[in-house]
Amino acid sequence: MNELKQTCKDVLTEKKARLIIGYSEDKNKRVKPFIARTPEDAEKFVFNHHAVNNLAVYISRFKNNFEGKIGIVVKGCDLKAVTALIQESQVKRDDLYIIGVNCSGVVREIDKEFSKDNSQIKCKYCQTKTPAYFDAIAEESKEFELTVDDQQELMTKIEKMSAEEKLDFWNEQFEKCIKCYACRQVCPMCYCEQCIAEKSEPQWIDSSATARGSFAWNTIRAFHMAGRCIGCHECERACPMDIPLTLLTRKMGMVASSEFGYRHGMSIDEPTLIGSYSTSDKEDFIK
Amino acid sequence: MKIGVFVCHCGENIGRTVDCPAVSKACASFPGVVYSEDYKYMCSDPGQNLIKQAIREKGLDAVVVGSCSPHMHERTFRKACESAGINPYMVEIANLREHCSWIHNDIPQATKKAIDLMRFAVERVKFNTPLQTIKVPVTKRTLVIGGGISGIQAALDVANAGFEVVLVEKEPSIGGHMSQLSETFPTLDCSQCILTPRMVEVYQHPKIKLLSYSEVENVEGFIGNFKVTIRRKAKSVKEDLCTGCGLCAEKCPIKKKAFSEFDEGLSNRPAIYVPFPQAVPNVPVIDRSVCTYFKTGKCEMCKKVCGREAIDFTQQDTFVTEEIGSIIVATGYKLYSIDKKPETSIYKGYGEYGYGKYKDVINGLQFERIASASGPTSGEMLRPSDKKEPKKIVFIQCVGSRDESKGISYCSKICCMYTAKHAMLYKHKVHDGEAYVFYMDIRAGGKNYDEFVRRAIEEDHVNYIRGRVSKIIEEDGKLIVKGEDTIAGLQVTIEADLVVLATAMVAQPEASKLAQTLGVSYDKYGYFQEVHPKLRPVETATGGIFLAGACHSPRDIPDCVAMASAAAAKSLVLFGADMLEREPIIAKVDESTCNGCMYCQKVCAYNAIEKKEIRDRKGKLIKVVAYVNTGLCQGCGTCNATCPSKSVELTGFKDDQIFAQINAFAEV
Amino acid sequence: MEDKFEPKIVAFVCNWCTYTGADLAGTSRLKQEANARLIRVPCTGRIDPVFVIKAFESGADGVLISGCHPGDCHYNAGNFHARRRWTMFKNLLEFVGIDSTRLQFSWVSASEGKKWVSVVDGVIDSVRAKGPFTQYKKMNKEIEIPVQTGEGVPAK
Amino acid sequence: MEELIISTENFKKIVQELLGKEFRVIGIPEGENKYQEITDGSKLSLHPEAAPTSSSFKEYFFPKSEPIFFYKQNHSSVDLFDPIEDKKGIVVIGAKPCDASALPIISKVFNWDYKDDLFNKRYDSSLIIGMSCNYKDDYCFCVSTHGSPENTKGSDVFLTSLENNYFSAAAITPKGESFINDYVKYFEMDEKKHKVIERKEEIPEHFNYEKVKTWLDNNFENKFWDTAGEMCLGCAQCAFVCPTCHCFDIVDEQCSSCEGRRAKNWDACQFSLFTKHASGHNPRDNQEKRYRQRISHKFKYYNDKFGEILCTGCGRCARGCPVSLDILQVVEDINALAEKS
Repeated sequence: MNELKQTCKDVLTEKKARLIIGYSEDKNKRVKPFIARTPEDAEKFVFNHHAVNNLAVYISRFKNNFEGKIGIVVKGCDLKAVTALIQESQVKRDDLYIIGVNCSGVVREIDKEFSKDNSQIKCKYCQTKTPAYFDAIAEESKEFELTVDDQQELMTKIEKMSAEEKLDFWNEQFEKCIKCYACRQVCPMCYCEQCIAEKSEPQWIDSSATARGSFAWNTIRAFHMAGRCIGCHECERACPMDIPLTLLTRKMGMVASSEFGYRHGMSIDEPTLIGSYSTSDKEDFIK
Repeated sequence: MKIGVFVCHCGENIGRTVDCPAVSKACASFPGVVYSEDYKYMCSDPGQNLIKQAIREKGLDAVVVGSCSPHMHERTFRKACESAGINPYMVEIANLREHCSWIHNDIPQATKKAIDLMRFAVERVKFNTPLQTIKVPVTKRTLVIGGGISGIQAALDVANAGFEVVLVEKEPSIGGHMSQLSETFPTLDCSQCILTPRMVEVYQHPKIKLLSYSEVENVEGFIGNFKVTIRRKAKSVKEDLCTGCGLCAEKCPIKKKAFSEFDEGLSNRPAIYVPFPQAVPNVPVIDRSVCTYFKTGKCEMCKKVCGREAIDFTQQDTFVTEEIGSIIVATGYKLYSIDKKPETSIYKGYGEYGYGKYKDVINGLQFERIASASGPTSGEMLRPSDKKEPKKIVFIQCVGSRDESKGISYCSKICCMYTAKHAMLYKHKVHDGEAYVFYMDIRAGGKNYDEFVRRAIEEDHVNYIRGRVSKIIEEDGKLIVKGEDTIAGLQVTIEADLVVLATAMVAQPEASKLAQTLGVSYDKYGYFQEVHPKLRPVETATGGIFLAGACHSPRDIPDCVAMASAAAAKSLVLFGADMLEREPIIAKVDESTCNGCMYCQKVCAYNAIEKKEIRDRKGKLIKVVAYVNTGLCQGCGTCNATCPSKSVELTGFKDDQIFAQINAFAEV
Repeated sequence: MEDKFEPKIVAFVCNWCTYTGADLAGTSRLKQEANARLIRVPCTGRIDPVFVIKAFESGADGVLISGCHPGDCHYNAGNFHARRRWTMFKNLLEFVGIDSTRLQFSWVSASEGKKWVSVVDGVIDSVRAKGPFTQYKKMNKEIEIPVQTGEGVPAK
Repeated sequence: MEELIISTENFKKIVQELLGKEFRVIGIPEGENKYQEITDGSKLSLHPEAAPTSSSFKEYFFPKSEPIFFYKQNHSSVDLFDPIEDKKGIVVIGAKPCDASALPIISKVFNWDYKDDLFNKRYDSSLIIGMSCNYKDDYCFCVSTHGSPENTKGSDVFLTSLENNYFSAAAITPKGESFINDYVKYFEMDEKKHKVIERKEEIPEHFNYEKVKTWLDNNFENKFWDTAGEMCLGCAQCAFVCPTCHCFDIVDEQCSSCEGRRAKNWDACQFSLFTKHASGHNPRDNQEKRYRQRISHKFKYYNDKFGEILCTGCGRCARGCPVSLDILQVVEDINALAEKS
């Protein structure tokens, strides 16, 4: 813990970054995002099982405004978002000072203690406990065992359904949607100044939270994540209506890797899935 | 908006299955339609006048015509409307013929569909916007890359039309492979004799700037407005001072070190050399890889003997940039060399024919040099190993070509002809000699081509054997050629003195690199890719870049010359006007909402999209956005569909236009 | 005719290959069913997946997307990019319950008038067999004028 | 009138009758944590100690999306059609004080210069049965916003939980009185004198509203705002689960080229689009300003205009916030600042 505080302190004292996005604890011991601008602020930094947020979402706040580097505390999984943002030219690697933390899993329900069962789905099949690259690393790794990936069951259950059953299932889910756009706002990859959902003249997606409006929004959002979602599961965590959004994004991810062997956010110079092609891409579905 | 609707009967063609008056009546009730009319032939003069009149009298802002396919008469109706004072892009065509009346029998059904199609067009036109054709200025200069016969022809054609040409050749002299040839089929006239005058003409032409021993380094810009950087390799000789007396070459101490590229390695040349006597320009270059001075720092013989003090060992590569309007690529070909290849190469080689191992197994170009009066044997038919006259000679066709297993599936096209020519030349010089040709098929399509081959067989008694050669082994000065005669069904063994391999034509090894510099596509062999195999065979997908000669595919001299002239013509078409006019169907970026994710750039096949920095007065960066180069954009709209924030739109096919059609579908 | 279900099909076709192929089918007087309505775009690369959603919102029972064969794209690579996009989108739609009969794809070149006919008729038949897309039509209900007041009293 | 009590069992019977009489009954079914339409009286649950639902029941009075009218465009005219109105009256059962008290608060904005029939029709024909609350967590602060776990504001009938599944029922409004009379057969006198279930912990007053208000009055420009909402991501989770947030957007939606509807949809001040002008100019051009607006509207502007605090202290916005931005702590900080000055 001190290690993180110390690292961040140094970074700010030595002006390696003009500010650092990290986690702090409020008086109810709730871990939340926090920006440190002075070495004193850095004292407030914490990292533990409750540091769920993917802080990469804040990077686009500083887009085109990098007088001095932006420091950011990232877990291994969050780093994929940073990489992806670089791939999609939203930020330059040089404009960031990346403080990696070894993560040993984060909670699902923030007001409960971390445990096998109270851990984010992504942690259950986590491959990136340690960030792939960083400018500084804090927190020595604590081991934690991967538990069963219970989302898979639901995934396969849905895949087995008939088309009609699937559509009914999803309509039931989407009808809960209140178009609060929490899924979009927490998503580090949703950096558009104007979301397609806000594009009027012409109206691309009904802004009403009607059956058709919600269906359109949620499917198109998932499609915009195709080959771009880095699987931080923030959307589902943020959804106040408990819509299992990551089923969609994860499905997209599965297709991307099965059809094109592609995973987003793995390498800065890798061409993106959408935006590149191979003449030998599969096309068995085309007559 | 006031919309006028015009339904064409196309005589009986639409009228037979579509109730046109009913369609016109239905359209009259669409919101926005103020005038609706049907007529027998809308494309006829009276028909067009009907439209013009309605535009004037009813003050229409937009017109929808229900007629044949837009591919037929869209232009006609646009022109008509323009002449009546409304923007041509405020006209929409509903395809009532090809897509309706001609493909359906049931009149009520067809009529309903026709009404739907009209509604689509009416709803769409409500969102059309007046567009102006785009005008781009044109720099009327052509860059020709490659100084072979194709490059020469293209350069001369453009220059003779009165436009400046920059001709870039990577070798010390222009002339290319043609200058190496002895005679040419099917007329057997001397290659040098017909080529040299052209080379000189190029050199002396006031409109042609010849940059020999140079290579294209970088290309920026777009059709009509390229900026090309050219590397001028150091010749170590001051061109302006050199008179081409040739004394330096004469006195150069190293005679035996370097193989002559021009003689395909059958002779040697000094370190300072001109490739061949008729070289243009007739200025020597120093091959620094062999020159004693550059190796040891001593010698300087050439410098000493040169009266004009033209030798300059300190010379460095220099760079020149040229403003160019069009580019003609004529980089030509190389011969497939058959010796063993590295695993990585797509070409597998022909170890079994012993090329490079047996001195008397040579390729077509080497034979040309032997047969050539200016060649190492001064035209005498002598074989490389012992300079004896070969009494038995074997020609093997399709070495490399048409052989997937050796990496090439295509036919090199010229080998049948030049082998026949070789055999003839041999027989004309060695009257008592025997010539054998192993072939797969004889492909002698072309004017007087088959006659030529017949002549070789019937008059010059060349023995044609249909079949492949499996192996060649050397035994006391003889080459034992083992093959089969598939017609007689026999194994044949010929004790030959000389074997000539008609090896495949392949693209220049650096071709793909150049293609990338130019931003044009190329196939897996490295041949440049035309934009359309039939209708646009000399154009590349990149506007203003054209192809000439064997850099596109194997072809003989007349084909190369024809293609070169075609490419020249394409350049001249471009130069026909001061301004380049283009359909205004291009992408536009909404900078206020663009995030600069540059997905549009990733999917653009024309490099038409660049990053653009937006800064405030003080120069502080506000944001980075995508920027569409109207000169390069071809209007496919892939960027539009890819843009996540919908900040790129394709004019003419805007999202609202398409949505309007989809919304209209709800009324179907 | 009235009582029999007739599917409504939207076809998004590229201008250079499929639209021209359909023209050829017309010029060759190849008869086909009248259920499909073509929307012409310059290139399959221009087709945004939202078009498909919109088509279903407009009451389509099936959507057909057709363009140039790979390698023949008038714009070099439009259809290659499109193909990737479709692989992703089609899988997504199947996952949320819009199966492959309702959204079909084909490559039809300018010379394949016959193929175009068989493709269109094929799509129409398979969608007809599948029946109307009632589930999606239900989703649209909220937007449509309520039937009860259909002809009813104009408001204030 | 003598105080009556009623058992949970009997209450379920009442629900059954209401359903028979074509009422929409809104409550929290057993085992659920969401207000929803009850279709079977026996499923009804009444748990004062239950945690607040993730969202309030405002959607039954002010739906997330509702049609204002439908239109049909003809060649040269437009026909308008009224939406079908739901004739059923709404009965909410077991509303927490922090939810019930929100209705009279937002009713004021819906009846200010323009009377919103869509809202009023539902509100007027409704009956709210509130229930005292025995829940407390870090997020609760009803007391600080002039409310309390026993606050009867907004309820027509108010239930206080007694031992062995009994509730004492008090009529707060005439409406409530007639309701009790209609179903009096299910109520009984409290002979046994059931004891009221005392709450384990009192909810403290976290801040002094008046102080906070005065500070807000004078500190529109204050560096406090630069960091207060800094981490807010600008989603509308807080607004949409809030019982008092009432902003809406009006949109036209096409279902075909000449048919469609005009609809009224939830909107929220945390969206960047909320104040974006057609010109592209946005007076609240960053999240900090938008967050100031949210706080100020709740604790100052609304009070200035309607004499009400636009917050009942339910704490939902904080419980659900993806970045754990806690309105209570923000207002506490303001309170601290206020005390300093």
